[in-house]
Amino acid sequence: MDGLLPDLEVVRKDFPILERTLAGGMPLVYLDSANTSQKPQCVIDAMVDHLEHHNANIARAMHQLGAEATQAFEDARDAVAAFIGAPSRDEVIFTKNASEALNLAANTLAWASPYQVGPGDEVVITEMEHHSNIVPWQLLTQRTGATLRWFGLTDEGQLDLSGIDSLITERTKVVSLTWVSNALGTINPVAEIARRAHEVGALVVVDASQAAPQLPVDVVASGADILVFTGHKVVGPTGIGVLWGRREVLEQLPPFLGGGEMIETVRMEASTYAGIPHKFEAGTPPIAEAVGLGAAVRYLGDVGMEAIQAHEQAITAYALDGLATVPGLKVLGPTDAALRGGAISFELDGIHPHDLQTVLDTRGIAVRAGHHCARPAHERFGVQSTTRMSSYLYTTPGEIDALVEGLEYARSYFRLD
Amino acid sequence: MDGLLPDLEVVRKDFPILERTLAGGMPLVYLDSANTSQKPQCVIDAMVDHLEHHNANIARAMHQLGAEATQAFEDARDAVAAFIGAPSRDEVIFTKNASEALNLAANTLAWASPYQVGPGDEVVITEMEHHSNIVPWQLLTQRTGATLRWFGLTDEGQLDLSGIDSLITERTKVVSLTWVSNALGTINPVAEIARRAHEVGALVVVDASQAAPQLPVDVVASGADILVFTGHKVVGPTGIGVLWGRREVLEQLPPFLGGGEMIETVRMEASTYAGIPHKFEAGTPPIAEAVGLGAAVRYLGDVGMEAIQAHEQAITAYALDGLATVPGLKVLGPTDAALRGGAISFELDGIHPHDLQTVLDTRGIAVRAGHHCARPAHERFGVQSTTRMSSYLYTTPGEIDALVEGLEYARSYFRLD
Amino acid sequence: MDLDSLYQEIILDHYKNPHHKGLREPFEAEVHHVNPTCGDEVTLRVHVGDDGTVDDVSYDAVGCSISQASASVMTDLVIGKPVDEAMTIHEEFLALMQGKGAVEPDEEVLEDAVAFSGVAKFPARVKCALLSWMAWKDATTRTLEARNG
Amino acid sequence: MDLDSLYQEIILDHYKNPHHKGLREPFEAEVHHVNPTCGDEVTLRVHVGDDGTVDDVSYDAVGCSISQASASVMTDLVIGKPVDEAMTIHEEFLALMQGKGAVEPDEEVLEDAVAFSGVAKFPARVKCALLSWMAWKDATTRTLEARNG
Ligand SMILES: Cc1ncc(COP(=O)(O)O)c(C=O)c1O
Ligand SMILES: Cc1ncc(COP(=O)(O)O)c(C=O)c1O
Repeated sequence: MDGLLPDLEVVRKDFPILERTLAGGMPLVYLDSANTSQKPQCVIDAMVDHLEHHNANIARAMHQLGAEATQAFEDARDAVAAFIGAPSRDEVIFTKNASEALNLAANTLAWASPYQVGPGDEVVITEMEHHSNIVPWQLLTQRTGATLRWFGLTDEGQLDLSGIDSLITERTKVVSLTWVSNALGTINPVAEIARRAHEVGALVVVDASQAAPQLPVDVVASGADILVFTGHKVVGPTGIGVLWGRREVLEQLPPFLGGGEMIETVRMEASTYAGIPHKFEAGTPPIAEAVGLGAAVRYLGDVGMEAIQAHEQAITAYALDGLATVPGLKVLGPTDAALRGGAISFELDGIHPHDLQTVLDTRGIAVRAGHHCARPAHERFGVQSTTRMSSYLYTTPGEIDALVEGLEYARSYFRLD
Repeated sequence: MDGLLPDLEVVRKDFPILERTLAGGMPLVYLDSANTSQKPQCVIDAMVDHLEHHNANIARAMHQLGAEATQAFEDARDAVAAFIGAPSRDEVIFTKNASEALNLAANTLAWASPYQVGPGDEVVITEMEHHSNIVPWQLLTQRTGATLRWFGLTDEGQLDLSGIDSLITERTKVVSLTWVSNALGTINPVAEIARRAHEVGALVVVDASQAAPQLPVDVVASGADILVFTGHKVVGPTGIGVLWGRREVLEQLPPFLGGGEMIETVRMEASTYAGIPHKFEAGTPPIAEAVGLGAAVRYLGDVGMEAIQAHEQAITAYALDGLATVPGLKVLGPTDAALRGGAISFELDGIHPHDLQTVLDTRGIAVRAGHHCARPAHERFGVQSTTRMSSYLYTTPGEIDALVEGLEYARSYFRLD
Repeated sequence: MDLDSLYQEIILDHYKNPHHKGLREPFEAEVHHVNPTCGDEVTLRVHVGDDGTVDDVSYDAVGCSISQASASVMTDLVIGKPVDEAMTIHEEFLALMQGKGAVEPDEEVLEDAVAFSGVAKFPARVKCALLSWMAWKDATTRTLEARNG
Repeated sequence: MDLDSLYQEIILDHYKNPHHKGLREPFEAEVHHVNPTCGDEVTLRVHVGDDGTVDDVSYDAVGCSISQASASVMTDLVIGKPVDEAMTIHEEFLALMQGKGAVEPDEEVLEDAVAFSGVAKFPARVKCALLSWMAWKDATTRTLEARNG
């Protein structure tokens, strides 16, 4: 099969969990990577080495362990900056996950700055956003008296751009959208939308939570002013996410959380704040997690993001073909693998996703059932929930075969033949 | 020496980093535990086991790995609830650190709820707070038009409670204070102050970042409405902190960050939110970190918090005695070990703390130099920075001896004799 | 992980032919419960007679076989019973579901609901089984509170 | 980690007897820089002549021996030099400090400042050595910007 990672078996060996067997001795078939990815040994080892040999607080601790920990933490910032093509390492802010990063953006936009959102202003999102890119903007617009608007979707699961000129207007202060949909798989034309948004002077926030694991990300080419992703989906640990922002924007936004590390001078009466990135990193940061994330993006870089993208596309195409053979199965979103990411949500006539998920689970196949934190996208297509398979760089065609067989088995178990 | 942990050598074996040698083959003498604590093997192993065998997203993932991860995460919540005597596990919220927890409190108090802080209201803190318990309240009062007031300090480094009745008044909406000072060591009478605050209907926030590692914490007895601490100081990992709140308070406060996991139903027009604790846990939480924190508080519980407190007091008393023998050395804060925690900040005539810290560092002794994120407390005593030694359950009297010798050496190196 | 222990005939029967489904009048309280992680929903009404009998429980629900069948079985069990007794059944069912497969169900009390024993071994599905039971308890509590206070 | 390589006699001399200390008039720009992690502070003024010469650099500082001595050495080096040349010295010193001990200092350019070579091997102290240099660059840049724009 064309496009697969040439060293797929070697890559799989890097991920210890893939050797696991589940109840009944079933080998694990992990098809839930859009939910969270598995971790290669090098990421786990980097964290263990840090905790066993270099653990200290950073910046403020000036002893040898402190210097080692600080170096390791800041090296991770360099690795992330390189991974996303950030013009400056100072533009890379560590958060706790993508959700916090999006809330950081939405919250700081509520407060005084050249970008402040106020009554009468509009924020534009899309109907295919993850809840984490919906609720923060609902809260922002509710709290500031601004209005939330959104792009609808076509029947094919694309953004409906036909009304773009009436949606993105002089009133638009922020356009926030996902690069790759976690529910529909759709890859959005972020650069094109960013161009339109910039014409009216709006700020562009890109949720790259599903893009960063799957595509080469170049923050400058993306057109984003702010771009976020989450560590645990790029083979990194939980507890860490990334917000990248253009220097001019980050420098002008007010601080988000207050506390240690984000200050310059604290007096009881008032305080001054550090420059970026520290201004946005209050408190002890996720240090061991940054070390793990640094190892993770270096690992992905070594495998090669182009190669990973090609692998994902090959697996996705193979999966779409396989799923098409299952009677009564309907895929949400684009059915052309070249137009989409590797998360495929589908319905299967006569079996509720929970039940399907359970049947697959008894065969060792891990998929997700529900609305995948994208309830509005499901509502748009009149479905309450779907089953979602999502692949990653360690996914084999054989695992897709196992899924398709599992679906056939579920149909026969529930007597649908 | 009375009060030391009977199994001190066994305890030390649990912490792999304590075997490390530093430049010049010097063994590590880690006296910076108030900054961050070292991690026992069981905490590291719990995280590794999770990442290698049970890693999955939680709640939303319903397959076997998801169920295991969810169980592990929620078990950690139970462990933390038990550790602090929380009446209900639902009152335990995982944050990214203590700073985020304090910001969660300060931010949600700015928005509509029975506890909302507005113009004319007052928030009371103290002059010995860590920056993370100052800046969030500065931001809150600046943004809402409320007034920030604070308890001053006595020359002995105690809270000056003489003016309590003019400080805590009908206008007071929030009293936020540290239980144990990270700079002065002072243990504050939180329950007494909470009683006074409750008389005027104020909400009490307790920063237990330094208390939780050192004392048995009973949230109910503390009198707190909200109490926070941070994972990395209780032998747990970075990337996780805890906010405990009384159910009634948490239920009435609005959500903080918006996104996945904290919702009930999301529609584009508006959303409804989950109950506690999930309402305050937006996005993928620090899962592996919770597993580590669970193992950490179980470890502390097994050693016994009373025993740890006794150990800390014995070491602190021994250290105070040793430091008193060094000419020109002046300790900030209480000089009676029974009245204080294990962080001891001091000045040494003729040597700047940075220089002292470097000399000690070349001998393998890790202490902290600076204002320890408590600049106002330093300013109160007319010092710009101090050197701080801080012990923990693995600290030996021999390490204190090494510190005292190191101080003597520094004095001779800088020709102060 | 034995599928047949989860999908017992009784459950599948209730799933295909749910009892007491549809929203009816009269009712004292209506509640809407959601399983936020998957989106399963139930709207449920209770009608409690002046004598303290559960006179009716009606509902509308979207969800999987387990959640649908559980609603159906629940209504069979509580309708016509005194509220106190119905609450006891609720407790019993809750204990069974949260027992991780270690609790022996009392068939006298739980009748068809014993078929859900297998669910307790599928931790991710326990919430599905409990959704309508929790909604019923909530609605009933509200009814009684409104009546007594 | 050789203490003597850090605390060279020259550094301790400058620490004990800092040159050009105290705030003086005239000046075009005054800046206040802080090392947020430890609280070391410097207030620094620059006076640049119309011919582009660094006519004076005056300062007030609290901090450790390294930061104090560094301020003293810096003023010795830049006062009286054309701004361009002073900026080159600044670059050279920065490169030395960030070189992790691998950069060979040019004694012609750096004079007494070569004594800070040892600091580069103490990563936590590099910020101390750079505090006043950064403040000087900031103040000078402001002065030139105000003059030219
Ligand atoms: C008293 C006190 N409060 C708050 C904090 C902040 O904790 P963190 O940096 O983990 O948010 C610390 C430690 O840095 C502390 O000592
Ligand atoms: C598109 C998208 N945005 C945001 C998120 C939120 O990421 P996290 O839960 O790590 O904050 C996710 C994943 O859950 C996602 O798929």
